[in-house]
Amino acid sequence: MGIVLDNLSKIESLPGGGLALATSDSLINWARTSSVWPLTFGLACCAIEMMAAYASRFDFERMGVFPRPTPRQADVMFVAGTVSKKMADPIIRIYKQMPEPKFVIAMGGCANCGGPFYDSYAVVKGVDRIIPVDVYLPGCPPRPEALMYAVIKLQEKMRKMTVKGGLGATPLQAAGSRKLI
Amino acid sequence: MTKETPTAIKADQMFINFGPQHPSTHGVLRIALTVEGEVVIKGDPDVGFLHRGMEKLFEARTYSQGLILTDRLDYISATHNNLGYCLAVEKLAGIQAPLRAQYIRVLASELNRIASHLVFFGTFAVDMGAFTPFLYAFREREMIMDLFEMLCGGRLLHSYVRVGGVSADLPAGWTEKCREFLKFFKPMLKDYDTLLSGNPIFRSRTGGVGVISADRAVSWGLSGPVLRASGVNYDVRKADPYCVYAKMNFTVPLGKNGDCFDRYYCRMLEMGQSVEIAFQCLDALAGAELTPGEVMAKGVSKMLKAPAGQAYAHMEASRGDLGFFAVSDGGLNPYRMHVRGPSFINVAILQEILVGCKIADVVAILGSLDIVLGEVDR
Amino acid sequence: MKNYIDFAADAFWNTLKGLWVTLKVLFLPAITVQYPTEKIVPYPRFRGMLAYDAEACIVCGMCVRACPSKCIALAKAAPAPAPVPVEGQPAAPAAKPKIAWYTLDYGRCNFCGLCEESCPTKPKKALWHSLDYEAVFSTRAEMVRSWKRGDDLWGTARNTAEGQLVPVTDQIHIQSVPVRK
Amino acid sequence: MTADEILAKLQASFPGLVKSEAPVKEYPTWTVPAESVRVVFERLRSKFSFDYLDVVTATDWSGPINPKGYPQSPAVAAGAAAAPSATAKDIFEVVYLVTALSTGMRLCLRCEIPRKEGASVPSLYGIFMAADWQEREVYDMFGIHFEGHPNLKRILTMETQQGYPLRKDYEHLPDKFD
Amino acid sequence: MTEEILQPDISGPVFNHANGRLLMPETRYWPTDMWKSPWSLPTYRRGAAVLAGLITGGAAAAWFLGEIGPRLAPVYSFIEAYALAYGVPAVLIQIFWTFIKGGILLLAPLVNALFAVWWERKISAHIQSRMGPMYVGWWHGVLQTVADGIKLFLKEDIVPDCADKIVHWLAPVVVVIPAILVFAPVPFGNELVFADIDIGTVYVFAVGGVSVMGIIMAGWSSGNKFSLLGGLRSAAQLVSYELPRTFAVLPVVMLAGTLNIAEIAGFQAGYWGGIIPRWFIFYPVVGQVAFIVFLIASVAETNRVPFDIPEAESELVAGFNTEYSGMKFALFFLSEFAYVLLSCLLMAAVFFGGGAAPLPFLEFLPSWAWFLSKVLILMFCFLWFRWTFPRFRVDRLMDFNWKFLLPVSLLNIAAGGILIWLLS
Repeated sequence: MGIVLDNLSKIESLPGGGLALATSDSLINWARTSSVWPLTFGLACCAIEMMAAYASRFDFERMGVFPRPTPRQADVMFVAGTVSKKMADPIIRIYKQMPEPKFVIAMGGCANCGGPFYDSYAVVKGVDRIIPVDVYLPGCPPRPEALMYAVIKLQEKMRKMTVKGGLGATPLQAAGSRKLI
Repeated sequence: MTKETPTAIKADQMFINFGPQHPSTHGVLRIALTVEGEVVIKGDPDVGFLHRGMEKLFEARTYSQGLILTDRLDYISATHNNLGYCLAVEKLAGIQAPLRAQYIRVLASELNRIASHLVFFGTFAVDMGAFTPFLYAFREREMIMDLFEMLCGGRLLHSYVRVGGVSADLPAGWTEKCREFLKFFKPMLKDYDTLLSGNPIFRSRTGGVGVISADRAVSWGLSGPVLRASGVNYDVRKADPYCVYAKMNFTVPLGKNGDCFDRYYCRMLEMGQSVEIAFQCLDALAGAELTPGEVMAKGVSKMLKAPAGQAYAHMEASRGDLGFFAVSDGGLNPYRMHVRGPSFINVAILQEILVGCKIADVVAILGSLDIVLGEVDR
Repeated sequence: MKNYIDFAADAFWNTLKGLWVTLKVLFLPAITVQYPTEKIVPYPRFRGMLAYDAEACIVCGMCVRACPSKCIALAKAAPAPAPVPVEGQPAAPAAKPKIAWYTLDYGRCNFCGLCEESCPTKPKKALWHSLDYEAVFSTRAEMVRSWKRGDDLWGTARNTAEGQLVPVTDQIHIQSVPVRK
Repeated sequence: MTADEILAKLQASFPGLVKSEAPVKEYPTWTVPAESVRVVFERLRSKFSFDYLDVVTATDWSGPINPKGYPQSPAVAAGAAAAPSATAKDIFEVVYLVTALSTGMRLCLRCEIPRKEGASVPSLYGIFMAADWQEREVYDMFGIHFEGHPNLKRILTMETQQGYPLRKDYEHLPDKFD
Repeated sequence: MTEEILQPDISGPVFNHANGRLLMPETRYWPTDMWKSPWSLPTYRRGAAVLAGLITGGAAAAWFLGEIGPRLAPVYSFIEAYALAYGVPAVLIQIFWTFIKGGILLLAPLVNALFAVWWERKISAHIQSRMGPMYVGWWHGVLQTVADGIKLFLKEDIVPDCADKIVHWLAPVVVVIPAILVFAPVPFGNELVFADIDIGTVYVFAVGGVSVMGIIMAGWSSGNKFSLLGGLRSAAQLVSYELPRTFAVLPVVMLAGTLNIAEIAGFQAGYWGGIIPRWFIFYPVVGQVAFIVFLIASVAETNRVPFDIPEAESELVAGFNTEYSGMKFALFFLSEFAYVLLSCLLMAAVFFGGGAAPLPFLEFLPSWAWFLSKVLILMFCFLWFRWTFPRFRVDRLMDFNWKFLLPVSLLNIAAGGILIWLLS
């Protein structure tokens, strides 16, 4: 985490610090929820619906969702599609490359738990076996609106984040995901 | 030129891992590129990042359950995969779909071809750096998605074509909507041409890049627009007609040079032909000789048992010659189901044509092959 | 030299034409559906989240057998003791089998419609795809929704004739999107 | 020229080449001995203009599938895998489908090889480039070696994959992701 | 692993209860419905009305404010007189004044980026029949960029292990500082310039060229092959497009006889025949060619489509800024838009007469308003190109420069000479 967030919680001891902290919390959360930048990263069928969500009919950009090609500039990863075992290591690697705070949306049945390939020898049965998932989105593939709804739910989750208690969305992220995986 | 030592040559080379997460690999393809400056001296495609063991799974599904898996093969043109699978199983079990169902199949598969080529058009434009055509393509594609949603309930994965026919007849008001779309779409093709095909930058980036000669294309077993762009007139719809394609009046667009632009433009012209076929189907469906509602062959049960035997059926999917090789031992499951994925065979030629091109051309060539990794890796 | 000038002029003209296409669209209205405030009601055949009607179910298990991804499980309730036959009156018809519990794994569901097609109950199906597509879960366990006797998880859904879209008010979860059949 | 005439001509030099008993529907189907696969295809391509290789695939005829090949028990329909198949034989059957683009004629050639480790057939690499990846896939899935293939290694599955998945007796070993 | 870590965190119902307006299947916003008669759509009419209102309101506000530039000199002399009265040395006042100007100068690219990014996103969205940012901020997502900026500021700053740490840290600084400094001699209106230096044109090109260093440093130090390629590409591209860009301005400099940008703008005041403004773009042939060459070279200099090969998204992931996260990435973004603004300002000053009104009767609006609107229109052209064209290939890009733009710009200088000879 950046130097600002690491030290921001110290202002609470100052007079009026609690108020300032609460204000900065709401400001930070506003900024985070308003600008959710996903990684342009698709695996299979759901990726096409993800692309449709960026396209004119649904226009994800209305919510400030602006795809970035490199994990270094992304906040959220849509795991859109089947995670095969060959792809599992690259996914973990991409997840590690994303800067904190980072979030994962498992989109579609395959990413949730293997979906139609639940008995395949080559498929990871759910992306939550390799990286922590914040929001599960059922559907095969989900409609683009459903993906937007997942982002809305993720924003709800982000709003509960505070500077003081665990900066990340999950305890894992508070502990620094790069060390854990 | 003085003779350079091998080590000196090596020092100038760089190894680039293109993918699996890369904006323009259309999924999770990995190309191991060895480059010298900007020039590729070796390109080695590495597939399997979406390998799901589909052929193994077919053996553990009934025939009707297996259909659901075919949707996920080439997910951009799901109806084609459904149709190919159904043709194979019908051949195996000796089922004949009613005529109305066959017309609807052709109509649905042509609509899906348009949708699939639109995705190609959009993503190819993005590969070339133009973002707007992508959104225009998806704008029109959304209308097809609506039509499919109305038809079968699925936007992307349709499961519409079933063994023995189609799952349901056309809903009320569908034909009007379909005509409305087709009439809107036909002039749109001209806009696309103006926007992208006519653009000098686009032409300079695609013309003469990634040339595949006709005999190389045949030898590599390429199919679909990739083969036809090289000037080989091979379209399963004409060469081995299935459903009612024999009654349809359309031409097969052919390219001359076999470069990226021809591959691109073949698909653009194919969309126009698809519109024509769709109009013909709509006219035929409005005719009196096809009984509305009769879209399923009699006596096809959910627990289909095909007699022991082997059958191969192929059809022209939007990416090429899609074949299903089905083996039955008389049980409820296919004994063996092999998918001849056109993308899988088309992508193999990358190792030959990538040599000597620029890094920017890698993207163009890859985009012009229009592969879908679901079908490559299965 | 003439070729060069011709080419340059041609390129310039084509570039202008391309610019005209985009300029034209700039002044046309956007086709965006603003999702959270405007919600598309899918066409009647849409395969949304599965809905289940315990009253209509005859516990035949067809859906379990039809499902390609094994996302359905159910158990039959112990049959009620048959009423003692009264002399002189026709025997009471055999009681309809009752469901003990019914479990759906939304995370694994394929949304293919095979279960709905195989459901034999008439005139309304016991299991059908509703038009609801907005569903997001935060854990994997949450995605397994089960109906138990005495538990009104889904309530009793009303089916209407196909094509006629009636907003359903008495259902617990699927509120904002109407249900078909 | 019909398929039978071609067969008659070829049989002069390759007596092992016979018509199959159980043909692929609507395809003239021949069985070719493993040692003459490459020469037969060379002849077909050069003399009879069969220039387009559709499919290279294989079938494992060793009987019903092993449910242990799936990490979770699959939705195998009841009774499907109960009795050993009547057609069970201890062979791999490599299937080739070729097309002559000029005449539109299609052929199916089959090659039966004994089912054992290191079972092999000659590669068609060089005659048809289409065989390159398809043979690699067959090797990956069945473990059938293609002699003369310059780059025969796993293509779809991981390098660490144990066993050959499409063999009927394949047993899945749990890995770190299961 | 996941079981003990993940907790149910989303409160509320699983299914969405929040009711929106339901669009029944008849209403699908198909282009066939929407485009038949746009004026019958209430949203379209409202949008047009708002747009017209904004333009009129802006014009009224500008008229109300009047010229700003000439009023600044009295302010300065007032401060000077006041301070001198209290015995403050004149040098201190000078320094103080410079600091104020420097502060405003620092703000210019920031404010510009905040606005320009939003504007780009809106324009691009409408070109693509979308909406663009809608929900952040009070109206049509005006605060979208602010939110993005705050978020980027608070993101983790990753320095890759294999990166050259110092150069990696230094690169955004080297990129952004010239991007701010370069605005010093550029006028924003009549007498509205930070530093009225006589070699303004040379200064702009010289300082602007320094940013290339930063991009090369970013590409080199990231330890990523895509970054490296991006850096190398940008080095080649920016250095070569520098030439036609400079040459395109030369005819203007020759005509105006000065290198001072404000004076060049002032030179173009007045009208031919009382109707055609004496802007340089209206000089026959020479003006148009110079403008087009300058426009193309500027687009190339700012790394934007069709010349965005250094950060070619589909080829090099994100080019030189692939490995940059958080605020450092934001700095690259900032400098990109600063250079867009700079190019537009230069074009407005050099080819479009600076703050001169296009028609004599429109002179009631102050010069800065005209300057601003010209910059906006030119910036729109940048965006319009960006969202229309595909990307050049790197070797064609060089071909285009060396075989087309450079000869044309050289010929144009000669033509400019002929024009001057004809005019005199």
